Amino acid sequence: MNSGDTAFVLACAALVLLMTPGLALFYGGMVRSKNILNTLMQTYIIIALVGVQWAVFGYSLAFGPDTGAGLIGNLSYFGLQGVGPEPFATYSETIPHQAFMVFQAMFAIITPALIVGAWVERFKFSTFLVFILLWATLVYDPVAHWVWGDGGWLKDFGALDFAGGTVVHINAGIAAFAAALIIGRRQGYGSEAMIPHNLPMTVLGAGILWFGWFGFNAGSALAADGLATIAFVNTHFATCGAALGWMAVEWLVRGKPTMLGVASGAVAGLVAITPAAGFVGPMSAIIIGVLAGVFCYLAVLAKPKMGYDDSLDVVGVHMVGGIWGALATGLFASKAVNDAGADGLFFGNPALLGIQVVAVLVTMVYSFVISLILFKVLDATMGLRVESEEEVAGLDISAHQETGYSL
Amino acid sequence: MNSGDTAFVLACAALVLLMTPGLALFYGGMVRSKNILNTLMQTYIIIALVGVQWAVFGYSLAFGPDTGAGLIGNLSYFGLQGVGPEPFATYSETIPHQAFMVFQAMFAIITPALIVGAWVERFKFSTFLVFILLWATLVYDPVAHWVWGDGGWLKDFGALDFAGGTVVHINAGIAAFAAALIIGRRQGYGSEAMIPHNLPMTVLGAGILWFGWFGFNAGSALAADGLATIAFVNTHFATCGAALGWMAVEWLVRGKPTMLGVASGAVAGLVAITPAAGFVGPMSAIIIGVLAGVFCYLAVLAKPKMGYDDSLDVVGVHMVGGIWGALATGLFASKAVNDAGADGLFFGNPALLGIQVVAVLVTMVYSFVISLILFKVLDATMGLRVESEEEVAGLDISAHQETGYSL
Amino acid sequence: MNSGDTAFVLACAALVLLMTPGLALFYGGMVRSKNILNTLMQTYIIIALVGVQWAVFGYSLAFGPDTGAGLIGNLSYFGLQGVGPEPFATYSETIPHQAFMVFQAMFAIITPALIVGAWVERFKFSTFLVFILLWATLVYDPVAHWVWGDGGWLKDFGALDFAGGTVVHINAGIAAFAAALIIGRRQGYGSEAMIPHNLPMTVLGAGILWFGWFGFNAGSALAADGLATIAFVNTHFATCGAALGWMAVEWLVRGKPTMLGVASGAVAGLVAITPAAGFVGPMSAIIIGVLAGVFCYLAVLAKPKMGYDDSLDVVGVHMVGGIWGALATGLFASKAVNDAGADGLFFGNPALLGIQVVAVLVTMVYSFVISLILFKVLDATMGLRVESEEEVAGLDISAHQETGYSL
Amino acid sequence: MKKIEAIIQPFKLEPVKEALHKLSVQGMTVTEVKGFGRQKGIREVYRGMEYQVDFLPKVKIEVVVPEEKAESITKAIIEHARTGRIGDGKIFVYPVAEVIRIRTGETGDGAV
Amino acid sequence: MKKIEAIIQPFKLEPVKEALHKLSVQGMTVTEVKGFGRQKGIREVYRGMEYQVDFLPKVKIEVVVPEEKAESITKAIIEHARTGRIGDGKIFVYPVAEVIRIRTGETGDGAV
Amino acid sequence: MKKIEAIIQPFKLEPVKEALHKLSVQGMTVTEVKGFGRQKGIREVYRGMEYQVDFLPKVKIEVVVPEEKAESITKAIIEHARTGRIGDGKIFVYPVAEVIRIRTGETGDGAV
Ligand SMILES: Nc1ncnc2c1ncn2[C@@H]1O[C@H](COP(=O)(O)OP(=O)(O)O)[C@@H](O)[C@H]1O
Ligand SMILES: Nc1ncnc2c1ncn2[C@@H]1O[C@H](COP(=O)(O)OP(=O)(O)O)[C@@H](O)[C@H]1O
Ligand SMILES: Nc1ncnc2c1ncn2[C@@H]1O[C@H](COP(=O)(O)OP(=O)(O)O)[C@@H](O)[C@H]1O
Repeated sequence: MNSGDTAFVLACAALVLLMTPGLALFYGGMVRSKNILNTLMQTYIIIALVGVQWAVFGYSLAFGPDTGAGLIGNLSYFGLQGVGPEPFATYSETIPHQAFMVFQAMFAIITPALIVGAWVERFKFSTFLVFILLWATLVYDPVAHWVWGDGGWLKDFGALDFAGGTVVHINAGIAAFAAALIIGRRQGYGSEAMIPHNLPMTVLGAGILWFGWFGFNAGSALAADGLATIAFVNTHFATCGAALGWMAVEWLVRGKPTMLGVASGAVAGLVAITPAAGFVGPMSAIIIGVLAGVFCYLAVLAKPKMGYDDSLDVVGVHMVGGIWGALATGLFASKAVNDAGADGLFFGNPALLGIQVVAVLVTMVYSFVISLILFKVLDATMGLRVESEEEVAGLDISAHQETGYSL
Repeated sequence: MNSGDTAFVLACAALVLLMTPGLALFYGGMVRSKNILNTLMQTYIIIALVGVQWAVFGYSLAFGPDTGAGLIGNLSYFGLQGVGPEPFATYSETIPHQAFMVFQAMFAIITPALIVGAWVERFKFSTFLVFILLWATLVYDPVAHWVWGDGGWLKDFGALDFAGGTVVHINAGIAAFAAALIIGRRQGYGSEAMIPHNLPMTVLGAGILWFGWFGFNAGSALAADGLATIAFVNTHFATCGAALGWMAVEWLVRGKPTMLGVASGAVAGLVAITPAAGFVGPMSAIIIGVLAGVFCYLAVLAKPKMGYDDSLDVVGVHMVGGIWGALATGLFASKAVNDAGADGLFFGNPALLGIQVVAVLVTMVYSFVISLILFKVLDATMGLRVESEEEVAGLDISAHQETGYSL
Repeated sequence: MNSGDTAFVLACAALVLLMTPGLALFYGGMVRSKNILNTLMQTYIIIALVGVQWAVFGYSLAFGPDTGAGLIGNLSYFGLQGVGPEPFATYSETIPHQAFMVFQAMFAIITPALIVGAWVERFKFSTFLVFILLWATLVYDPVAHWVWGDGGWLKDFGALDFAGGTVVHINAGIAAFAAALIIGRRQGYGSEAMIPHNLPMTVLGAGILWFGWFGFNAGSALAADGLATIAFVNTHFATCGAALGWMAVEWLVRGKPTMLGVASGAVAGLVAITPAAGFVGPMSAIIIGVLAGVFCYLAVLAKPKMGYDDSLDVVGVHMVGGIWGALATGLFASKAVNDAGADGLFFGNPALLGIQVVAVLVTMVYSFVISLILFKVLDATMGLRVESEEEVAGLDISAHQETGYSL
Repeated sequence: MKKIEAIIQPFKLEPVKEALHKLSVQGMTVTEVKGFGRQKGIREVYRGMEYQVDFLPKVKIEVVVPEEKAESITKAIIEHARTGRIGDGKIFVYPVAEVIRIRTGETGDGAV
Repeated sequence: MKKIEAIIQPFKLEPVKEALHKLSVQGMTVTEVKGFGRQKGIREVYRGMEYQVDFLPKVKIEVVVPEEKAESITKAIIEHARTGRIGDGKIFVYPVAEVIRIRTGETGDGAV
Repeated sequence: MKKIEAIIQPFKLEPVKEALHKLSVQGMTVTEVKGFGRQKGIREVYRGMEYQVDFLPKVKIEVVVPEEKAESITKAIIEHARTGRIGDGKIFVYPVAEVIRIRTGETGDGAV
């Protein structure tokens, strides 16, 4: 056991936890003020709900001993039995097994929280709780097992995903797409102005996400070493690049740079560098970032034309950014940076790109299909949307009998 | 000296410092907008005031060499003389003595800041300053010495308090009770609506508290090791449980889950797990958390019937949560988790529960009596409350000539 | 390489990154609501812009091998070539070279961001971008090289600047002075009330700055050791002292203590202790802090009489606080605290004070002259100010087509 | 000239504005107000304390129009602001003594 | 019909509302306004810069009532809004030409 | 008595207030309103979605004055609120039936 590594991973776990309250602000600022508390509430209660799920059985499904086919872990860690303060060499020799487990808990929490942005301002709270519990169990846990779990089939297949581009962002992004399709548009979408009620809140959220993401990406090295440093550095510079990229393309297309654009661009960059963070050099990171800003902006521009109402652009930012990041890993990865990784297309190895494409497609199909089924079943049983008047009055009052502000 | 441990404790000290600004937001969001700055001001100035007090003589009283009876430290560390960058083995062999001292400074700061919630919207600022200085010196420093100081009598007595359930939460909670009794209710309490002016601010505060509390509890291990990890893990899962517990019982009792409830539940869970964090297993932590949510919600429900105006429920959350946590430590503690601890009732040792009860009662009686005396003396000399018109106009204008918002 | 040191420096880098979003809030709360997004935008885009500049050539100019005269680094680290995950002993033997580089990146970012406070509410966004890029390159990078770079002439000269009092605060403060002189006053300055639109935002910003500054100062030790602890402790107590100092003198002069005063005082204390953090004892730190609060308050009081409109008092807080801190280092530094430092006047060595004065003056003259030239050139070419109507309408709408709040 | 003042549900502002615009009303002034009336208030709960909020958010539209247009405008407002549920609001009509356009100094019908 | 408009201290809203409710006033509309008057303003200080804020927060209550009720209502407002200190505010009474309830189309006394 | 109601640009509030003060107007009431008129609205863009905001921030000043002062006050408002650009706003004058000072019960000219 190494105290430096342990200190680092615990600090990173705290940083990743903070990302979810940061995300709550990022999302919360973009909704109308009548729905601010419901938006925050969904994000916060996911911490609690998925937190307990993880301790009871989620960790075991994702990181427990493989059941055989590389698809899921077994229940031998049920209730965290056997997950103690000693290191578990399979995942890391230098930190307590519990430290690894709780670091991963934060990932399991933020992933479903990302989806929230697609359905805010209309999703029924009780149904939401059931959906999250099922999705965490049936989608997140298996996919995490495939990519990161001991014996997971995608890991063995050679896909590179340093800190969760596939498991976290593509996974959540495509579920958000399913959500937007099935739950439908907000009343007045397209005709009424749906203006962010508090952009400084969104901007603060983006700042906290940036800060916390260092824990997400660098912490994924599971040690305070050169690799963690590489991931940290790439995270920073890709994000810088993406904020500039989004700003530049928006300036060109619309004539003005916007604060929401810069904040969104930063998040797009954080998303895109996630899978690549430990495999690429810093100049590659900047390029990945700049292009993430450009691609995600264009995706967001395209949304209104497509007709679905993904309220806060989870698809445009997390799915598109995540896909770009996974592919970019296949392009820019270099063994000169990390010899535990692989070379990408630009370093002479086209095979990696193919592997990345497969990993992306498999995750997208799996997550989309299961999400769709869950939504359909819940629609038929509990109902997905609040009543029309409740939506008009706002979910803060109708679902929680509270109001956000009384200034 | 160990760099990993030092890195960890310094990072944790920074996290605990951040809790006080987090608390300021948590409290600030719940007051009316005319008192927001005064609420923030009280919290922030405590950092400064108790900070200086700690450096000059507070640390010496709490952690200086015992004067003999286990009641208080002597003044040999006056002005931090002899508290240097080398480790002081009595408290930790692996981190600088100053690191221990500054980590403890953050505890000394947040404890009186917790009391603020009881008297906001009416307490006279100059009297407040004097009260805080006296309370920190006459209540916090001795009680910290009893429980954590070398030679402190409660430490030797065998009471378990991992990170400050007794010293911090019960201590502050009962002082808040004294404050509410003596200072009296806000004008219009019970008749006027006193609605939180900015719940998103409160929610952000809760998020920051959660984040910072990892430093509070895990840092109390004073090393980046298995024990710190255990404390970190328990902190997280207890808090998750408590948010769910409060939400569930509120949903049952009132028909709707609320965001303020979830935020309050999370804080209740953080409070309750504090004394137990390094002594119990993760499933016990979840149970402790869920029940903390339930008990604190019921305590908060009972307040209006009791007739005192503890404005922001310091009693209901910190005192009740703290007592539950101290007793729960007596129930759920297990040597299998931490053999430097003890077994609790559920692990075959009823004696511990008795010890915990004594520790709780002693702290409550001492803190209550001294607080009461302080309030009475200050009432007779400086006056406790602002003038009636000042209260109506709001303390931001009347005490500070500022207004919080000009949107 | 040491994992504890690496963990520490990476965590500190994240903390220093967070300071810039904290600064955005600190500044943002003080402007009028029509300019909130533009203020945040300027701060955030600096992270991105200077971040990329640093990776491409800024780091090389500041910390690359000296070109010979101690004035600037050469371009051998262009594109971060040769800056890898192994330690580079010249700067630190125990952490990756990239960790040092990215920690320094955060300093390069926040320094120009500090200047923003001088010109908010009227500076043209496109000109602003160009100015920042030029200033970072022509002012920050050289000055950082002089003081911290290997072979930098001020370093060899014996000036003490632990964490950047000269490089960061005086440097930015005097540039802010140039800005205020050339850009001119806001319309209505002196006649209209220009009241902070959201002081709780400013207060939160101050809290985040306090938190992040632990990374700034303690991280400058580049190791998790006794020296880092000393810097951490001094940072905390000086800030406590400064908040009290500002409050006390404001109470005396104006009759009421204010929240904005306490927040400003805290920042003044953080600024003043920055150069001294690793060289003085904790009681000296308190004195430095208290006097920083007093001096900066008086400087801020004097501004209206001087007639220039440094909107958010960058001069009064950062320049004055920075100068005081640099001189205070010459007074209070002690080899008993850090034998790699020097003794100050109060410890029998008047020479140090002279050296500090020279370092301050050189920085001020250089930064002022270059800033002035840049402003003059940009004024003649791109124009410095927005149109009068744009200023009246607010820069959020006129420069970004967004509004901050829609509550 | 008459001033027509309508207190309506906030979400009816857009349709009413559109309707008036179609009647070539060139200007109007809108204020956020709180209304107390037959419509029952909202129950809010904070930490178990229940508050009855009697004042509900409404929007007040003020439009000054030539006498002869008053009726058609009133009708249009009724039509577009009505939901049929309690709380739809009221229209009040007041006499106006004089109207001036600040920019030009025009008065009377030409000023609105 | 008359419109009674009262500019009062914000903390007097509750008691005035209660009083009117007892007089069986069924509806009223409230606006947050800022008042300038004899009452002296507030001095605010930000980083040593002093600003005199002349406009103080007030609340405007508007209630449209049948002619015959106007006096008793005016009296009730005076009684419940008065503190006796400068800044208590004013009551203005205006003629009303017409009243319509949007929901039902009722007009006149029945509409309020 | 007359009520003069002026809808003006927000940044003209200070000069208008000063002007009225010089005419020894002792009190006025100000409301933040949103105006729709000939002045074209603002285009806002959020993540590529464009919204046309038609309602622009305006300030409404209400001042109740003795008949004989109405004209000079109206003139003063026009003079100090005018920029000459579209959107300068309007002045409406209404009859007032009664005026009461709450603090003293004074009525008529003495009450304002
Ligand atoms: N007498 C009145 N004077 C002024 N405003 C009134 C009056 N009566 C009702 N209002 C306004 O009209 C709104 C709607 O009235 P309410 O009685 O709730 O429903 P309805 O208009 O359907 O009868 C109220 O919220 C209030 O703003
Ligand atoms: N002539 C007026 N026209 C409109 N509103 C007025 C007028 N005079 C006073 N007010 C309003 O009444 C409020 C109270 O007036 P003020 O002169 O301060 O005290 P008092 O009502 O006790 O004489 C003011 O803040 C303003 O809102
Ligand atoms: N008929 C009207 N009734 C009420 N308010 C009006 C009317 N016409 C204009 N206004 C108000 O006056 C403001 C300015 O009007 P606008 O047509 O934009 O410019 P101008 O006053 O220069 O003609 C509007 O924003 C609106 O608040």
